[in-house]
Amino acid sequence: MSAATPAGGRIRSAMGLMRSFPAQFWSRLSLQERLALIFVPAAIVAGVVTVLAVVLLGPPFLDFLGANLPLVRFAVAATAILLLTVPTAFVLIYLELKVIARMNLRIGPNRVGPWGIAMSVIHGFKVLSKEDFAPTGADITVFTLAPVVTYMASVMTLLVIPFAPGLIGQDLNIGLLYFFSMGGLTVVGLLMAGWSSFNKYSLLGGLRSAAQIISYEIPLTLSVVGVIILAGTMSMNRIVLAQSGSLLDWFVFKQPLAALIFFIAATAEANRTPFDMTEADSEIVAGFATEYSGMRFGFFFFAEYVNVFIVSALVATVFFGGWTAPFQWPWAYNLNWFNPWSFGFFGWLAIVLTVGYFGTIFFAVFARLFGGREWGLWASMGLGFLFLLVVVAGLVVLAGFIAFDWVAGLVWFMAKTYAFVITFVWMRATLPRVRVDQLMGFAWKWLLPASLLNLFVTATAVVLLNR
Amino acid sequence: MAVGGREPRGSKAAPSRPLAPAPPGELSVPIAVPNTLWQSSNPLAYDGGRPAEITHLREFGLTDAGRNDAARWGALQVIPTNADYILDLIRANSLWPLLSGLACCAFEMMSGATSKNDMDRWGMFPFRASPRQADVLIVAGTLTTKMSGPLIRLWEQMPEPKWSVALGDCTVSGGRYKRSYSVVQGIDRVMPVDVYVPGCPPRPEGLIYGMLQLGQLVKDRRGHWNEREIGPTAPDDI
Amino acid sequence: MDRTLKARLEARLSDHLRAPVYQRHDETEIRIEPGSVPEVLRTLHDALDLRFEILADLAGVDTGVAMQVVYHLWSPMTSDWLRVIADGISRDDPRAPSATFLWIGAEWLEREAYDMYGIVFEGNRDLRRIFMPPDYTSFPLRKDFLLPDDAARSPGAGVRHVERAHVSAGAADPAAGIRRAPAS
Amino acid sequence: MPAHQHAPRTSPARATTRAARPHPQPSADDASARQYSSADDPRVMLDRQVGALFEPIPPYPTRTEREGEFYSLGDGEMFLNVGPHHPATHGVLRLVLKLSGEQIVDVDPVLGYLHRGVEKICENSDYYHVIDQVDPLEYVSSLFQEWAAVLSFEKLMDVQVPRRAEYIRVLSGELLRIASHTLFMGFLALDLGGLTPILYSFIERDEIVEMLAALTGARMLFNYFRVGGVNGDLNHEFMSRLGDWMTRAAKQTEAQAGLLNENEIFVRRMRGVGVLDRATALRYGVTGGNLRASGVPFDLRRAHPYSVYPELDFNIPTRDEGDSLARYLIRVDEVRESIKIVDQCLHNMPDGPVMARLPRLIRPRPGRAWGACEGPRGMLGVYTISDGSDGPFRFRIHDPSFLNLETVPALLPGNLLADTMAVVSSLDPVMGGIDK
Repeated sequence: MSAATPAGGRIRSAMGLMRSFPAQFWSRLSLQERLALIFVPAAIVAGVVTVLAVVLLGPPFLDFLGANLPLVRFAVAATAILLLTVPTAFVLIYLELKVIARMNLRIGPNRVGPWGIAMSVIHGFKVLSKEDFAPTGADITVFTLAPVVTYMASVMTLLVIPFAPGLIGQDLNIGLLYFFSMGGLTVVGLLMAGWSSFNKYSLLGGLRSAAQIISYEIPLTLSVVGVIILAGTMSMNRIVLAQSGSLLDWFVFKQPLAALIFFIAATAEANRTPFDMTEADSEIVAGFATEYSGMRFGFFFFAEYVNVFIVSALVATVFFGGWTAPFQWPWAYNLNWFNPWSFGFFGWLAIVLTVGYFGTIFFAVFARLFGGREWGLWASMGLGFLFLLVVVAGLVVLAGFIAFDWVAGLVWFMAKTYAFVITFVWMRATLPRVRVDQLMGFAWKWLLPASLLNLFVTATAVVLLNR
Repeated sequence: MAVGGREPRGSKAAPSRPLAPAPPGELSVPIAVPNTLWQSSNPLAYDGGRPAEITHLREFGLTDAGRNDAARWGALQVIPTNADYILDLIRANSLWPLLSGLACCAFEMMSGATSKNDMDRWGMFPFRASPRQADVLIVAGTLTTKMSGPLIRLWEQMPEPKWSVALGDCTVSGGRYKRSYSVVQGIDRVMPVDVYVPGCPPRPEGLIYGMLQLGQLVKDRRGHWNEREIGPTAPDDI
Repeated sequence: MDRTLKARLEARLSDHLRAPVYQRHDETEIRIEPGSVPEVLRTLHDALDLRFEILADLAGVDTGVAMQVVYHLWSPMTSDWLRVIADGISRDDPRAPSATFLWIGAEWLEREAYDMYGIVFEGNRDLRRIFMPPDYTSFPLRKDFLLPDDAARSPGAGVRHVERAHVSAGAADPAAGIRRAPAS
Repeated sequence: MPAHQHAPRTSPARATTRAARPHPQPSADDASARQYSSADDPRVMLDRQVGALFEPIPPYPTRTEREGEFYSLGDGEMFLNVGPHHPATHGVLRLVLKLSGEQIVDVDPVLGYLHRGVEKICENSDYYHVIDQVDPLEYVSSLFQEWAAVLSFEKLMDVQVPRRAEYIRVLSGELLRIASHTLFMGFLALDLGGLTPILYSFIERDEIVEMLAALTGARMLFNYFRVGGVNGDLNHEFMSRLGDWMTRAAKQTEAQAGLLNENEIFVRRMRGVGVLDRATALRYGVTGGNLRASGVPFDLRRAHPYSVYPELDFNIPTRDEGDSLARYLIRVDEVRESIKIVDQCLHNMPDGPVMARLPRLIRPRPGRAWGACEGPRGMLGVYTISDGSDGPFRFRIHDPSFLNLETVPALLPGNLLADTMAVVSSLDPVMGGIDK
């Protein structure tokens, strides 16, 4: 490329710009020396600080934790949910890539991992490793905080969602209220992003999201008031319990209008097609995220998919029975005759090795025979091992499903939630986008009266029937 | 109607010249159209015919700073060079193009992304509308002098690491418009190019092959982060 | 070839015609002075036996001797295209009346003719360059504007202004990289 | 890191040249309205420079009345620069919008980002090269641009084209019209936010383009028509592909149109948006489907017949609404008509030569000729002046999209930002033809 240019001279003159002592010293070091110079002092300092902190602050800190168990529980739940969001977002992104591709008569990603299952992870890491800068003229503090606010608002919302009996971050008695207030916080992040980007497209996107979410919060909240009346509580857990029994106890059959309103308003709340005004590709380039790159964009990207998951989970929880099974299922068999400790360590080792070895070979034969292309020996062995893991994991889940009601609840919950996730993806592949005035008009002229009507009818019915 | 409101100067004196090919070697007299709309000698109007400032690479190119990234990263160059041994493997599989088409080739580019030739199979599908989130600038179509300024700004708005693919003859060299008065004779005169895909226009398979070559290039260049050039890649004496 | 059209045109526009009406294939052609363009176009558009209500094209032409503005019109009353040539516009100070009073769409066509030939259309309220950048100073479709094949003889010396921005890296003066025309 | 990295771009020399220019219009530079203590504060300079970079206000005095009117902001208005790179402007169109909130007050389209100087190049080429050079103008449907050119040249040369060649021209042209309209439907949906229709469009378009590639040898820029005929006769691969496609073409088209026609969101976004009434359309010189959607049955295939269209049986669909939805539905109807024409061409195709007997070197007598044909977007015209040499003396290209696009400043004001895409997309501009 630079055939005609004296490259060496260029480099020297460029280095001459910073011919100060530290830079000169640094440039003479080899790679290993540089690494050592960075990491060894850092490791020493970190070790000393850790030891000091443990020795000095450890006992009082443990005492403090012991005295505040709810706080500990909250912190653990928040951390667990924060960690949960990342794989959730990856799964959803892959799902969206693949499902939309199928609806477009395409194949979709199929190169990284079998059927491209690692593609969303690759995309995620790539986005995280991009250059991350704030544009000239941006308000850098707000610009940096905006994705954090959006992401944290999404994550905090997950705290009150009951995944399974007993598997809930915090069973607040005002769970739904908490959910709506936290969901409303998302818009603050989007507005911050739109305002601080120094870009008119971003500004329009931010303002659109503000207007949209404010409008749709009202029918969204009003539509669940009927459910609250019926269940007599705002705790998510107890709303689920109020629907336990059979399919007919689900609130979707008692409140069909509310369920419809809730679903539509929740689509707008999650900024999904056909209400994705805030990042309308063909109008305002990427909306509030126009100026975002790298990790900050990644946060927005993740938050969007976490939001989709949350909204689906909420629809499933409030109207479709949450983790309860649609029909009476005689689970919770007593598996006490099975005592895993009786095998001993070597017994387990033998079982694992035998099952692993023969299972891998068994599935590798299938991979070799039925693989779509010429698999090599090691490739088919690896694929066989993967198959084995999948089968074993499936068996373990099945055992858990039979033995523990929280596993069964989790399975039912996830099945319902992902059904709605796929509905959202389907809508995205199918529908065009509405215009911003149609969006607002729909919220105020149709959804709001309908939700009020629903509320009125529900309240009247409850009063009349209880009397 | 006229905003300048100035009298035409010396217009009647110039005789109209009949059409005849000028003898070889003779210097034609430049045309001066005396009208009141604008005066080319007026320095306030239209820069007085000076070169446009739409390419703000000029000062940058004169400073020599863009030729090497060492000045940018300074003491921290350890991190990009070595992290890239791993990250480039990831990047090679996730090349998001910028949704930007200039002319005819844009249709073949889109065709490459659609059902029949599905670029998404290699993770190249999410055409980003904003340059901030794109990895690859596929310059699809004729680049005119008027468009080169916006194109360079797009290129500069893309965050590192970024690559560019020149799609089509016009983009690679000017192609069938090489003689034209308003076409840049190859985009490597104004910005760097990683992969050239010739053809007028190339088939979508050509673009996909070029993108796969780009992925290979990304892997091949691992660890050579600071040797990249970020300015034009054409030799100076073209 | 519509013979009756010729008669109708001669009847209506006899004072404006610079040359006899010329007909070939499915085209009828009249030549007028640039000064009478508004009146002729108005007549052609409004007269009930002409009704040329679609402006098919407006083009500038540089014959090397003079400039022309050529209008192509279509009418439901005839099977011919009508070509109106406003002939004899000075090359040094080209001016012609605008047709935007009849067809708003002529505005951009006139801007294009201005951009390519420098013809100033009087009455067009938005006469700017439309294709070339606003700081461009030549008129590329004129016959004395030569393509870079004949770079040395063209007014821009064959150098396009984008390329001037990228001078050879060794030169401190940006202007040093520009190739000049030989001074023979 | 960011500041460090951007350092070379914010050189003080640039800032001063920007600031030294007279800025006659009140700018929408709200960044510079921030209060800083000193005028020498670098942040002030930065703001000024950034404002100058991102505001679309031209850095020179306004040249015309209209420009001065447009580039002065009223109360609460702002400029929004859409393009030349924007996902929904079909290439490199740039629209400077003057907005009040999201409502459009005024539009100033800026063209020329794809001006390639084709007319000048054609005047320096011979007649064979011209046909090749005009291909990339209407790059979605390049055969029609060739058609207009060869019509004009044939008038100059007094050539009689063989009937089989005419039928082949009509056949390939109508196929390409279907491809173009199909793409139009997809892009319209894409601009309204629907992801899938464009992919279905491209399936059809790819199939048609591949069969034309079998006929002509190229996928997009065909270079197939010749003065006095076409470059080659129908071949087996083309006919077999075409036969396959014809068995399902009508059904496929209906299915694809059904994706959008019955979509409530789509219809509501298109109906009543960007209404172009009959008189305005004529005053703007709009042609093609856009004019027929306004109620004027002007189609050169019937209005000024050329080729073998008088022998073929088809309708000219018109609609009276003149809004974006009508412009869309007209295209759907035209696809149906085109399928009929293709069917008739296949049945009526005569035998015979596909080229007239012509000298190897084309050198028409001095004269002028205007050839026009009906492309998918309207009337494509070519005005050729011959001076007796082997290349045109003046080669004028008239593109319909140019005048169709000119209506945008009349259609948009009063609508919302989102309607920009609906309206511009429904006019179906192709920037290659507009910018030449």
